[in-house]
Amino acid sequence: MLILHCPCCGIDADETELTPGGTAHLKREGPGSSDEAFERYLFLRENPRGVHFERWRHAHGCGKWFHAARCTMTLEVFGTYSAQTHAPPREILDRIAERRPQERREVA
Amino acid sequence: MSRRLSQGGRLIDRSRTFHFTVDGRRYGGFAGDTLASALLASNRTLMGRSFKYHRPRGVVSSGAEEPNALFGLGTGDRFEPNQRATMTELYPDLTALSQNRWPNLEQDLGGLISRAARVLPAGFYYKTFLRPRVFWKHVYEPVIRALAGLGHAPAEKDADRYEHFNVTVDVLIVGGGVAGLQAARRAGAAGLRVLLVEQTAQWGGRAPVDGAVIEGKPADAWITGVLSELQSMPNVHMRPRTMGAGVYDHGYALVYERVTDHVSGAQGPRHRLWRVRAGRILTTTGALERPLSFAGNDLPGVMLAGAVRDYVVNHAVTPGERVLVVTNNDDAYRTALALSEAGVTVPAIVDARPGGGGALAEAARSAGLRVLTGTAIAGLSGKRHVTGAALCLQDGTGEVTEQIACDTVAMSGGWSPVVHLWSHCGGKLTWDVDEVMFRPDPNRPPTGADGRGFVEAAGAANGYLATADILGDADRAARAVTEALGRSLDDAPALQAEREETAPIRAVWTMPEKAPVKLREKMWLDYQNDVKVSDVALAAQEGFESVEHAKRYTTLGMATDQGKLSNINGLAILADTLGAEIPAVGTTTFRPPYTPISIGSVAGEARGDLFQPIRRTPLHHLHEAAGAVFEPVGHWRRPYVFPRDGETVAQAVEREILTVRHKVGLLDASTLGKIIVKGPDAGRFVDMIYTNKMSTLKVGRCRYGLMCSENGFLMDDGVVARLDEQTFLCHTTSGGADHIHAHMEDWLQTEWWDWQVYVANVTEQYAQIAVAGPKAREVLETVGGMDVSKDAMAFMDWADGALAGIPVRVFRISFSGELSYEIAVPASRGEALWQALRSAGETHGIAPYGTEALHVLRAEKGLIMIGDETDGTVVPQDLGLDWAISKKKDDFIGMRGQQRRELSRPDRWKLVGLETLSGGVLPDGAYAVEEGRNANGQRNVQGRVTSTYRSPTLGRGIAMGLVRNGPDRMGEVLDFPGTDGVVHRARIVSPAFYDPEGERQNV
Amino acid sequence: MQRYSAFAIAREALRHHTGWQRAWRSPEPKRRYDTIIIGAGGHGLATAYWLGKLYGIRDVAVIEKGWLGGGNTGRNTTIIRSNYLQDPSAAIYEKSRSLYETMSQDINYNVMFSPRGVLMLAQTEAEARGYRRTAHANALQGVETQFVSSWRVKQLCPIISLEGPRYPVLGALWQPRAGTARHDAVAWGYARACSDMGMDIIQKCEVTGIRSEGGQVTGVSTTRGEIECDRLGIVVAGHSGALADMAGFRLPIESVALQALVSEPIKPAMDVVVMANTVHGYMSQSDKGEMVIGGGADGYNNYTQRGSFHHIEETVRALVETFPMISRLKMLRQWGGIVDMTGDRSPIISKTPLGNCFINCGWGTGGFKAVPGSGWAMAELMAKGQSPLAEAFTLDRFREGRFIDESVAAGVAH
Amino acid sequence: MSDVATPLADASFDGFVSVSEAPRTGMISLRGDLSDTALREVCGAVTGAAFPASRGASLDGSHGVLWMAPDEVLLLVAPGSVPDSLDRIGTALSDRHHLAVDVTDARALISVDGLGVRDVLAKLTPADVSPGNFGPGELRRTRFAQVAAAFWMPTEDSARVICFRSVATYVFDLLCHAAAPGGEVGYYR
Repeated sequence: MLILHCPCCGIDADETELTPGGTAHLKREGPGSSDEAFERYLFLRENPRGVHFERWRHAHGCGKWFHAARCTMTLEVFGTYSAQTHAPPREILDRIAERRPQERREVA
Repeated sequence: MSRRLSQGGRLIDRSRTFHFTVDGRRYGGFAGDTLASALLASNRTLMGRSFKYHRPRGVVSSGAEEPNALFGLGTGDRFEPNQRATMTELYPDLTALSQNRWPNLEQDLGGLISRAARVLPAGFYYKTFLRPRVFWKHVYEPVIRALAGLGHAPAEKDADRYEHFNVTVDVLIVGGGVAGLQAARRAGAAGLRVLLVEQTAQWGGRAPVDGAVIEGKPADAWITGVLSELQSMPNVHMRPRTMGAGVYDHGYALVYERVTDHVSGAQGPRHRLWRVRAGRILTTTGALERPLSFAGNDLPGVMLAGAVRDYVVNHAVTPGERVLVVTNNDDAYRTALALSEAGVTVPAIVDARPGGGGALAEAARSAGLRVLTGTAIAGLSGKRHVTGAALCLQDGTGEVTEQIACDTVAMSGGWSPVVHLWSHCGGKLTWDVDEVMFRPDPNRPPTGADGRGFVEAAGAANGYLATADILGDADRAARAVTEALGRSLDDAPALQAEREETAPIRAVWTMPEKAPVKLREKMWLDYQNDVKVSDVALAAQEGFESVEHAKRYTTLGMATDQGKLSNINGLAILADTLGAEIPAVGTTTFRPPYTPISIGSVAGEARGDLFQPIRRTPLHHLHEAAGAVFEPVGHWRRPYVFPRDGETVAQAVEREILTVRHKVGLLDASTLGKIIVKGPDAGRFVDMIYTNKMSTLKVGRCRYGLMCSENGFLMDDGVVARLDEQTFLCHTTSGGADHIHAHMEDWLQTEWWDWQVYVANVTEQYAQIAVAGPKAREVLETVGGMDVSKDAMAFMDWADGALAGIPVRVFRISFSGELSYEIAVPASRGEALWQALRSAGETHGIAPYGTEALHVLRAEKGLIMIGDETDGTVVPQDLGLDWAISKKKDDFIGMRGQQRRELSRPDRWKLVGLETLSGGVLPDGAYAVEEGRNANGQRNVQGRVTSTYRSPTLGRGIAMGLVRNGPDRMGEVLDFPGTDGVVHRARIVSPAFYDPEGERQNV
Repeated sequence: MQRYSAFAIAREALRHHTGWQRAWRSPEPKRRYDTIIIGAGGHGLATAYWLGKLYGIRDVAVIEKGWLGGGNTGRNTTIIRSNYLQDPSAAIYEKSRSLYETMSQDINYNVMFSPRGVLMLAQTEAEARGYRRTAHANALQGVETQFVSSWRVKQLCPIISLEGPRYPVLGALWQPRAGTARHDAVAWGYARACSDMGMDIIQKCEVTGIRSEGGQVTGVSTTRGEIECDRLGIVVAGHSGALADMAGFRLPIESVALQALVSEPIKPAMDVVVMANTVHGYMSQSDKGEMVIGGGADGYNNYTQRGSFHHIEETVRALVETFPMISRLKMLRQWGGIVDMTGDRSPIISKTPLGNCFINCGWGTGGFKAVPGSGWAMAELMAKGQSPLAEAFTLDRFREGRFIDESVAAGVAH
Repeated sequence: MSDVATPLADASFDGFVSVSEAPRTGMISLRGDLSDTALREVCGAVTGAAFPASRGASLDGSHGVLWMAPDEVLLLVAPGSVPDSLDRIGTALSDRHHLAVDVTDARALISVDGLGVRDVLAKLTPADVSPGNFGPGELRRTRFAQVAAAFWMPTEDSARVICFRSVATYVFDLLCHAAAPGGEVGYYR
């Protein structure tokens, strides 16, 4: 049972207040994009065994979307942050690097 | 015989006698007894039958680990199978039934199976019952199933109620023994929010029974003191009869409170399942004693030494007159001493250790007890109960050295820390060779959201068995937890507790060490599932070397006690057989719950009316009064039809349809989603959300729009009204409102967050009533208050106003093909308007209609219905809705998806109307076949029915369907085989069956 | 191989069962094999079995990171059915179901296939329509199902409550020849049969790399050394992403936790499998007498094999409503498994960008029922380069939008 | 008005705490820039209550401002004054991007009163309702069993619960089940 801090309203939200939204920082591909690019956008996922940047909505709370950096092997949470970003913020990446020096990370 | 002792019993109240019934026989016991102690006190030692061989079983333990003494408790709608007698507090008129026997516990025919035990080794069923094939289903399996299982299934609906309770605490302490009490005391003093739970009704655990002396006081006195201290702390909560059931990620724990199990006929919930969110979890869950593996160790009369001590000290019950004690460690000597103090004969203490025990052994000798060292049990005599034991040398192969008469054997194979909760979330264990136990590995705890360990084990649960060490470890753990939570703990002097010098335990996995297979076949590891030492050895021999394989092959540890008694012994045997070290073999995974919890408590309050929310429209009560038949639509309840006296549902539906076609009908459309989209960028936004060009919609007008998923498939549809330059009102399907609202918020918050748009879901603010039929306008004019004439309000116009003095918004839209107005009114005024419309329409024969009539009406018009014509794989182009897909826009959600090869294929299945040649109704969901079969031998198909009804308006069956290249094949006849063998033939026609020009709605 | 039979047991009993041989050898890996299958779960072992049986390819190693059958094969709720809507699904699941019928005899190992029948309850009008449609499709697909009345449902499963205050049972899709089997036995029986054909089953051997040259796999690096091969099959469920990574391609897959639980054993109370998809729960009674219960999956990426308890609560409340008598039973044990969800929730049995490397994954919540059929199709694909059963389940279908979507018939849960 | 129907028809229940439908209250959902003084002022003007901080419930009797989200507040006003309030908001914020809608009839408002109110809430919501973490002056949006709900505490031993109108009966029944005699938990003393 996850407990994630909602950066929008400041609540430590129980998982039952949240709705998961899948991988974060996907770049939308619209008309004109190649079949490969569109497939990557809709289907191909990193599905990492490690840190996953993902979307959550505080659906039974303030209703806002936010992002979380979470390890899929231990469920350790490296932080939550604004959904209005195209890439994880520096301090999150630093925290991951500090706690998981061995973790390989290509950053969008 | 087992009996009640004339004095003593720290837990029982001899002044309160309770009567209870087992298998129809009446017994008596005292307040404070458990069902097990009361039965023992009444010399009833046969308490169950084993699972596989139906062997006679007596109670072996005094606690949660009991595998044998299981009963069906209660009767009727309060009957519950598989209740542990050891955990069942006695209450007046308790009724119990023994299990897994026929005709009765004493003479169980199933018992004959044990005679064939020789040919029923581990996994025998994988090797036989192979032929003839049909026999498995019809002969073997039914017999096996009938013999398996334990208690009987409850027959009635549960009469009790259950509930959940959510708490957030700093530290959850599981286990109310001295370690838990001391840790709670320290953590409480540090100001932490503490929840301390204990699965039994008593605090203090084993210390009082073991005669511990703390701070110079007897344990009981010390405990009383600590309890009052804890009760005075407002930040400490204590719950007896409450078990830590499971530990989950991020500090979540399930705690199971048995609120009224111990009282008969109490009001209030039976069980309360606590959902605890804890900063840290401290397990002071104690340790469980291990049986010893010697031949015949499953006979009634063979018990754990600690359990024997419990019954003597707690309940003043002795399980026998001559109790032989057998052990590999010092603790069992306490049992011998307790027995002899109680005046029970202990013929001998059989100690497998050549050197024997420490101070306690000395005490035993000086109490005149006979101690045999380096000795073991070679076998027991007795059929239904122990009558005697044959002794041998532990280091030998079992040559009998002596016979001793006894009616009870108290055994101790050492103690195993209860590490379940530590392990549930991934905490690792380490094997302690000296103490012969798995204990929590402090370096590999389960980790939480912060990446640090969130479970701490203390006391016996952490591998400490001496009271002084236990209390010291509790202090340590309390400090560790407190500091982990960022608090500090002032130093307190370590507690003093008496400690006797002990001799080390000896690892004894079989008695004797070199026992031949003949003896090993009689050594039970898992009492309930009848798994023996020889079975585990067989598994290893056949290559089931991983502990998981061995467990699953032999069923060791898979009984209702989940291996609490058998796991360590079993894997020691496995390691021994494989010539491996115990840690190399490892343990099986511990899974929640610690002991079984009622399924009712997991469901909590969610049953009957509270099973799931029912969403009611503002007009619900009127529909109920009108005798509507309701249909679930998501969580909504919508009137399906309003049958009148003597009408069948079908007749009522026909009447409602004809009413709309010829007179006027009323529909509760309140469930339709209503979402307001407002802002400078609102037009731009709706252009992305809809396939249509919505930004060009004029204020005061309505337009039908389509929404697709990014994949391109049609997701939802509805009418959009433009309220003002910056504001759109988007109607969605009934099921779609919440989903579409979330969909819009998603795009606005996470993709186009710089766009200035706000959305609000106002679905429930309004009751929405459709007035449809040729007389609709007259009805509204009778009600009065607005000009609803054709000139004032043309088709697809909307206007604000008042009807019958009630503020309304009227949309001139139609889903029936008739002249129709949809009226939105504040929910609190919905009933008033509905009544006003009904009375105004009486002269016109107005009547309410339900969803089924609605569906037929739209089908007669060839209008699609989301969920009927669409199923998540259909694009708007398939439905001939190309007109609703803007060619001017360079992007909308779903546009790119629709450009993919499969979705833009020319030969996709497309929407058509279908008319049976017979005039009858096509079967729902039927497929149109074509010649030949595919590579997998399946019949080729070219289309399917999506909606099919009998049209009362047209007097015949009509259907809509998707057919390959359908629109280009008008007039063609297709075959639709039904599941009844009949082939239905239907002609492809236009889906607009009725009033194709739409003249009726445009008057 | 030592034949199993009642007679064999009686014979061994005379010598106290000391004469039983290992069910499968556990050899050291050779330097090279004709074919390597990564993953000794049900699907991997079935693939190896059919490679040997149908195509005489027996120079095969099945490499397993942990213990054979230790993944989802040993964690699922053992339901076997083939009442699927879409042609490709119905084809492979029906093939699988029919292979289950004779599996015990084929491999001389009792996998306890019990064709007790599966009921999928229709509890809303939409669901009833979906199942009527499925029944029509099944009739043309050669799958024996029928849409039965609620009266018949009660007859087949007396403990069911037809009158939920929410979702009265309107009828059900009934597949009489569907059922359950003993999951561990399927893996053990196949392993024994493969070992008997001379194949090497190598447990506790983790693949650390996949070596390739010019678009062809040449071998794998493992914790027990380098092993060469001419053909590679990746059949590793939850580890597919990692293996695909090693082979240099990405999968349309996300891994989530799916949970199940069992009650304490009770005497026989239900003789069919019941699935209630509207409320997300399904239940059957094992031969031991436990009620075996499963439900919906978590919605977030997870490899811990632990799920969120509120999903257990949702499942249990649904089943208490459907079977009121279970309220007073006790939950004995709950556990989780990791399932691979593809973009359309249907599996992948496909060639890969590497010419001689094939992958079988993405079974989501439905893998166990497919084991023999999946192995059959995978073996055919690896041996012949194409398989009618596998044809639709290619890796590139997502790019083209060629989905195999079963959720449309509400038959979502497994 | 006699023909105005409230979601629960003034239902009430007496358990170890009492549960009853609260008097009809006008509700306006307002979305906009909450840091904007004009917005804060008009909120004060129509409710007579101060503007709350994040997650705050600022009330003056039965009127007030509830902080719902970083860009949303819920205004509680007299039922009759909703149209006028909407006009005043519209005027005050005419040149600003905002959205104000009447949600009076979209919601139900339930009172829970008596000692043990926190125990009753804790049976239904995962939120931490312990005194140190939540109390008068705060608003919590969360879930009650299976539906969305929000609540605040006018006093130490009373709470107001807001939910959607369509599930008013469900939430009311939940509260009754939780408050039923014999269900006392005695956790929050």
